[in-house]
Amino acid sequence: MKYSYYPGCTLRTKAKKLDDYARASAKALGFELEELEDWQCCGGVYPLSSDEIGSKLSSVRALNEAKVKGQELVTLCSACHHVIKRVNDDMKNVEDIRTRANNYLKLDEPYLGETEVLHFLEVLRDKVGFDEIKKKVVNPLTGRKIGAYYGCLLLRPSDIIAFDNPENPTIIEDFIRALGAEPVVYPYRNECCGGYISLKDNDLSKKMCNTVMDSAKGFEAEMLVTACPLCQYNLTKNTAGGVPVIYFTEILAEALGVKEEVDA
Amino acid sequence: MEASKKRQSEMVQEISGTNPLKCMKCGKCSASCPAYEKMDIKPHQFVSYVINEDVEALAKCDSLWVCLSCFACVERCPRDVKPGKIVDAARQLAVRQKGGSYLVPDEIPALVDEDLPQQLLVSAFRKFRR
Amino acid sequence: MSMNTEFKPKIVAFCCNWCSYAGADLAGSSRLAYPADVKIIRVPCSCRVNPMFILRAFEKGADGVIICGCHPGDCHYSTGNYYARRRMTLLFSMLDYMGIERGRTRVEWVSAAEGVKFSNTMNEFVDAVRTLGPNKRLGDLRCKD
Amino acid sequence: MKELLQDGTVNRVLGWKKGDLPYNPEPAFFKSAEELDEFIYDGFCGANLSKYMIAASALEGKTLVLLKPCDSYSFVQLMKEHRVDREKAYIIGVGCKGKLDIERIKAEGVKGIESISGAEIDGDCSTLKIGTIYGEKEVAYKDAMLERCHVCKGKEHRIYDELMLESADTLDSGRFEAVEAIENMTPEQKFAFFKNELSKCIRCNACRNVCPACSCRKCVFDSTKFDSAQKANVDEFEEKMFHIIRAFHVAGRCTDCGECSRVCPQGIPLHLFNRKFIKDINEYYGEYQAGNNVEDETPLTDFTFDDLEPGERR
Amino acid sequence: MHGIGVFVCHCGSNIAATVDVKKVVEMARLEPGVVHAEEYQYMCSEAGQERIATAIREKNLKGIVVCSCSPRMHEATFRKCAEKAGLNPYMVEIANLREQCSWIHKDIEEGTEKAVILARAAIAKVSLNTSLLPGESRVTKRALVIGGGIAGIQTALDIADAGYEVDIVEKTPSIGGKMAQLDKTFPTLDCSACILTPKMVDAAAHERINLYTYSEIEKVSGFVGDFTVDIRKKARYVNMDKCTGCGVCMEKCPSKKALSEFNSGLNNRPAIYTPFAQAIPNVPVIDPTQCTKLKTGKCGICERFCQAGAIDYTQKDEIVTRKYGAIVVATGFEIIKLDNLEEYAYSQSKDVITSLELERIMNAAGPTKGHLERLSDGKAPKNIVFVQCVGSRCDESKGKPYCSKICCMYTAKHAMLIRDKYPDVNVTVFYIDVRTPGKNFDEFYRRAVEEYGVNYVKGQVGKVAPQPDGSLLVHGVDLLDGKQLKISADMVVLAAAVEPSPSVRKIATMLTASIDTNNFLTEAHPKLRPVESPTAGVFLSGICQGPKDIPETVSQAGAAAVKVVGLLAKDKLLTNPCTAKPDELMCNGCGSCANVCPYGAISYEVKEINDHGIRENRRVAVVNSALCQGCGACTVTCPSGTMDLQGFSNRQILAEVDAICR
Repeated sequence: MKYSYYPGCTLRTKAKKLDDYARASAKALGFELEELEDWQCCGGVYPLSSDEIGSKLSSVRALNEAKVKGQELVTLCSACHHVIKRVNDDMKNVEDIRTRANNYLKLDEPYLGETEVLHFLEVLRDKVGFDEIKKKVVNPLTGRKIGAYYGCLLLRPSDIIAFDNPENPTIIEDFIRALGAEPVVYPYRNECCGGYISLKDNDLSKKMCNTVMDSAKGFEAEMLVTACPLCQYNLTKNTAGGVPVIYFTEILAEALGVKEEVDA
Repeated sequence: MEASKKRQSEMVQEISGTNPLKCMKCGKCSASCPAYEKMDIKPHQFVSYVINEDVEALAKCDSLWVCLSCFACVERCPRDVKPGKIVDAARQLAVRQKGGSYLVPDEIPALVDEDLPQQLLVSAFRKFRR
Repeated sequence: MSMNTEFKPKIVAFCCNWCSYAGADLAGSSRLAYPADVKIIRVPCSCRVNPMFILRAFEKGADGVIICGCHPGDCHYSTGNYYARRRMTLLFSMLDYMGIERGRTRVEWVSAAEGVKFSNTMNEFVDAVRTLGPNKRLGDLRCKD
Repeated sequence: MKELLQDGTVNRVLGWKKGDLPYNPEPAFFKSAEELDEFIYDGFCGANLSKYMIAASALEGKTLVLLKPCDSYSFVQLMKEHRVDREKAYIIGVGCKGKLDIERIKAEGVKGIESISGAEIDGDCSTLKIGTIYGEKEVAYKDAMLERCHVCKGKEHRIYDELMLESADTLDSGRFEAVEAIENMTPEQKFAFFKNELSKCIRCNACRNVCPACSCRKCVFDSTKFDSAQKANVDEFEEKMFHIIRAFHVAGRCTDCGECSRVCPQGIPLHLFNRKFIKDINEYYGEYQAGNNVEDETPLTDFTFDDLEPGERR
Repeated sequence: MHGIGVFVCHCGSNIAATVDVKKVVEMARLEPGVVHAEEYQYMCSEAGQERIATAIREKNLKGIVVCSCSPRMHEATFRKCAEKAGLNPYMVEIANLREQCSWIHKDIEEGTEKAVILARAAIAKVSLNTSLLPGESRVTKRALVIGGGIAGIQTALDIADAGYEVDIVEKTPSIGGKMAQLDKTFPTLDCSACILTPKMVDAAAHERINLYTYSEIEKVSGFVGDFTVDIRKKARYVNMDKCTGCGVCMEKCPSKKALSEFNSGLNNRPAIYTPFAQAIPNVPVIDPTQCTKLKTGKCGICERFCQAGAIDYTQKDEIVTRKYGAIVVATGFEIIKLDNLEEYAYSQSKDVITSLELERIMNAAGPTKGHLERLSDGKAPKNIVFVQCVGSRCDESKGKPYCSKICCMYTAKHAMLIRDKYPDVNVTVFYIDVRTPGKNFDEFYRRAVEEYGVNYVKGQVGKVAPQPDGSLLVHGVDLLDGKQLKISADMVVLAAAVEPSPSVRKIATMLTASIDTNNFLTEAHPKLRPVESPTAGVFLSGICQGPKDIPETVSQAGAAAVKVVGLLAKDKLLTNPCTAKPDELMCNGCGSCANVCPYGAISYEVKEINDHGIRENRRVAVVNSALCQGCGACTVTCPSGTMDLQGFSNRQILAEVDAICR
């Protein structure tokens, strides 16, 4: 199985590991991520204003490229996923945006939201199957207590992202269980880390990150996994004495026995 | 003057795609907001400011720059008002006005460290500037 | 009001017994005037209005036909106006397709409490038909030259 | 067919019989194997036999009926309306490569026709060779097809007991193009168009008689209940409104089989009425094809709470 | 038609001021068929009516037109008058010269011209009228009540006390409903069981009430006065005649894993069970999904211990067919599922509970024997937070758009009871509005605040976060103080919205009773006929019609009972004769008319039809005139014009059209 793949700017640079582990794991699980040829940055945040078109165009280009290839589009970074999935919904359902974006782009054939956007985790759950992954684990993470950190972008708004129950998600917990570890459920796993606010109001971000971290530690998590480079950064930088925060693809690669070849 | 106030309020409703009149003033948005303490105008108040056609005050308030767009209020709003969208629309109005940017490129080097992901800068630029 | 004051249009209004006819009565008891050109035919429900009645009215010289019923959801027979709505939507679209002025036909939902709406609706409708002038087309549809 | 008739599975065959000219076969019942010698099925057998099954359903025993793919929609619609008895029918779904319109051939300037070849259903149906008193002429099969075949609903039969012969794709234009063209006219142009067409009508009732949806035991236009029928001196109401009312009565039930236009001796494009309703129904209430199956709720006997208001556009 | 009389009323000056009534009389005389026309001051007066009657008799009138006020005003008057004079009441037509002419026009010429036209239209119509006779249908003097909660029990008791037979069909093994699960009731705080159980006993003991518990409605046919209902009596596997209700079977049953429905799933019950100790009938049922014997064939312990020999593993569901004159729907409510509101952590913590669960916890017969304790660790809570409007007053994506109406009051009750019994427990109530319309209701709520010190906070809760130490951190807001609050609680109680019992949809379909977008049954008129369904013979009792509390439910139950009694007291029902009438000769039997009939009044029969000498068996439409309400939907759907509406026939309406357009 081949998927179109949109890595996004951060995965090219600071979060290269998130990307490398994902590709290696995909290979081990028998599917391929085919990077789009000419992707541009998604903009990091979804433009909420209904009259803004320009900042949505790069997502439409990516979506259209996948459509032309006849593939589903896989994302990895929470922010990219959030932006692309929502722009796709606009293209499918909001006539005004659809018309204006198409008028601007002048594609061979108008893009009407045909591409299916999947987060890498959804591929694991819905396409590969956690049971299947369990069978392919060579280094089970037995005895490790791992907390999932979802953050906000991956779950909300749930009517469009349609990823999991926004207030009580289970997908990463199921994933952790499939790798042989013990998931730690704590209530703040879907609360915000502070996001871009950490740039100008670091105190606020610190407070929020500490709430998350304290809660996770309180429930005895030894480590947190996330899908978002910004969450990973904030939770690491803005807390003191916290548990390690790593990408979920890293524990996947580790369990599948491909981590070392990536690190090498 | 009255007319322009009305127009501004309508613009916020248009840009945000929300109907503030659906609000039942339950305050769940403010109960959910992680940045509540830092806000001078609270999330639930944004709704009544739009109803009362006082968008000018919104465009000047500090809350615009502490809202995280975390969508907690959007997700939990029982009445489909979704104040987060109104905050963003007000922010749009503010940055579209000349000199409304909250972040200028010159101040960035001092704020950056080597691990800081690109995503952060890109997002901040999108949110804080025209 | 309109340019052509001489022209007195013939307007047939089909009103359902439970809402709109009562609304017309209320307009009457509230002394809310509307032109005498409007003549009301009482039917049990808007779903009783056969397209043939409408076409027949036009053929016999009516200049406008309006159908009034209970608001959707308030039908005395629960569902009658929903059927009427579909039928009239299609019929009006067909008349439009044949080049017959849309302004000569109308459906309006008027409750028993909406005397004001009834009166306003009739005033507006008569005005619109007056502007269109006498109905020739439906009488004219098939002339052998 | 002969075997089924001889072994008593069916009591008669409903098909087409050779006509007196090379292009006018007509529907016929065949009661014996000998009679079947006159049977024909070629490109000129446009007639939809479904409607004859209403009468055949009242007869003793089964009737073998030949239905083209588009005819099968009519049969299903009639089943839905309890007008034909499925048990009384043995349906052979016959293939179709497009049906021919003699008027189109004549319009190509072909006169004095003596023979036509190339319309055989087992041929490739690409060129018609027409023997005329002025010598042989050729007309492309496609150019001689009925309008309805250019907007063909497809090769699949909605109902059958057995299938015979291959079908060909003939769809090559948009079903609603002509309707849209009229919709885009000014009111004056629209009115002029319909006035011109309807003025040709001689009220011969051919459209009504052939239409599988117009199968009422007694048509309202023949009934005294509406004061609308006075055959002796057809009244004005009927003159003017017949076609609108007819289209309205078959709205949601018309399968768009195109027979009305095919049989109109005055060449009025009557299908433009029906197709307007079909287009509106599709746009306003969701895609609907009459005769697709017996379960779907007919659009005019159905509703949703938030249907469009009359005159409103989506 | 020859022999039409026209009577023009002045209505004092109401009509005569703007309409030249003499001119109307004069013009009416010129209409074909008119043999008599006159005017009078007040036609509706006794003298006026006498004039009409005299004219009918003396001139042998065949039909009359009264030009007067709206038919909605006096049509019935003039019909009665005609009937007394020997004319069929349906040979009367009214021309509305007051509300729809004289009152809205000022110009006398214009008014008169219109009045003449309206009179002509009525004359044209009446000349096509036919005599109509109301039909009659019989009334089966027995009522069916669907649902055995307080609404159903009260309705049944009132009907039975009035002297009529009533059957109650209840889907669970016992009557009692939700009220049986409640601990105390507001605003008096008396014990729910103490006031309910006597009524349950009364119902069971009443000679005219028959209980079908553990039974469901399978099929309904017929119409007002004459319903036929199939009731499915689910297999109980216990012989009701033999069982003594000793309860040994329940004690001995080894399969005790099923969640107790009665205790809101908070504890377990055996596979053979009665829902609660005071169940009526006090005969257990075997849950076939739990019983080892029924699942595997091994066990049979209950049979061994039953001294009465009442256990019967071979029992099958049984269908009983009964006839009824009236049906009351009293199907009640359920609490909504909270999956869309996981921010309150209902499924994440055992100590986040619904108010109904709290009722069971507070109840002495409940899972904690009435001790207020946390379900997670059995500890006594010190801080309790109540959250109002959980899923009520929401946008459709989040919950229900309506106010559940009972939550404000029961929350005040819970808060008060807790503070009364456990004064050291802190109780906080987050509210959006406190709604207490009702006798002694606001006083009750004020007592909770003023006497019991319940802390009411105006604001909503955004999130409930379970903490590692087992406490619950409640993130809320106090809108009046403008403060975000984080309250550490050890129990959170959610006032979850009520919704109509899911079973009501199926039942409504069977009854052709209409239902609104929230699945509440629609009333015939929201103000004037609140306990009747638009479907004749079907009545509404309790929450199935809309959220309401116990006092209101009981009032409505009584009202529904009176309506039922009023119906059953009649021997025969007269039916509206203005009904649809098919012409068998023309009918295609196509089925489209039945598709649009809202009352299920049209069916199809294969009949021998003599079509001008040709006899044929044909499928034709048949209208049940007792069911038909005369809307006319079928008449337009019918392409052949087979269906016509009596009193508003195609020819009559066309005649009016022609007269107006002439």
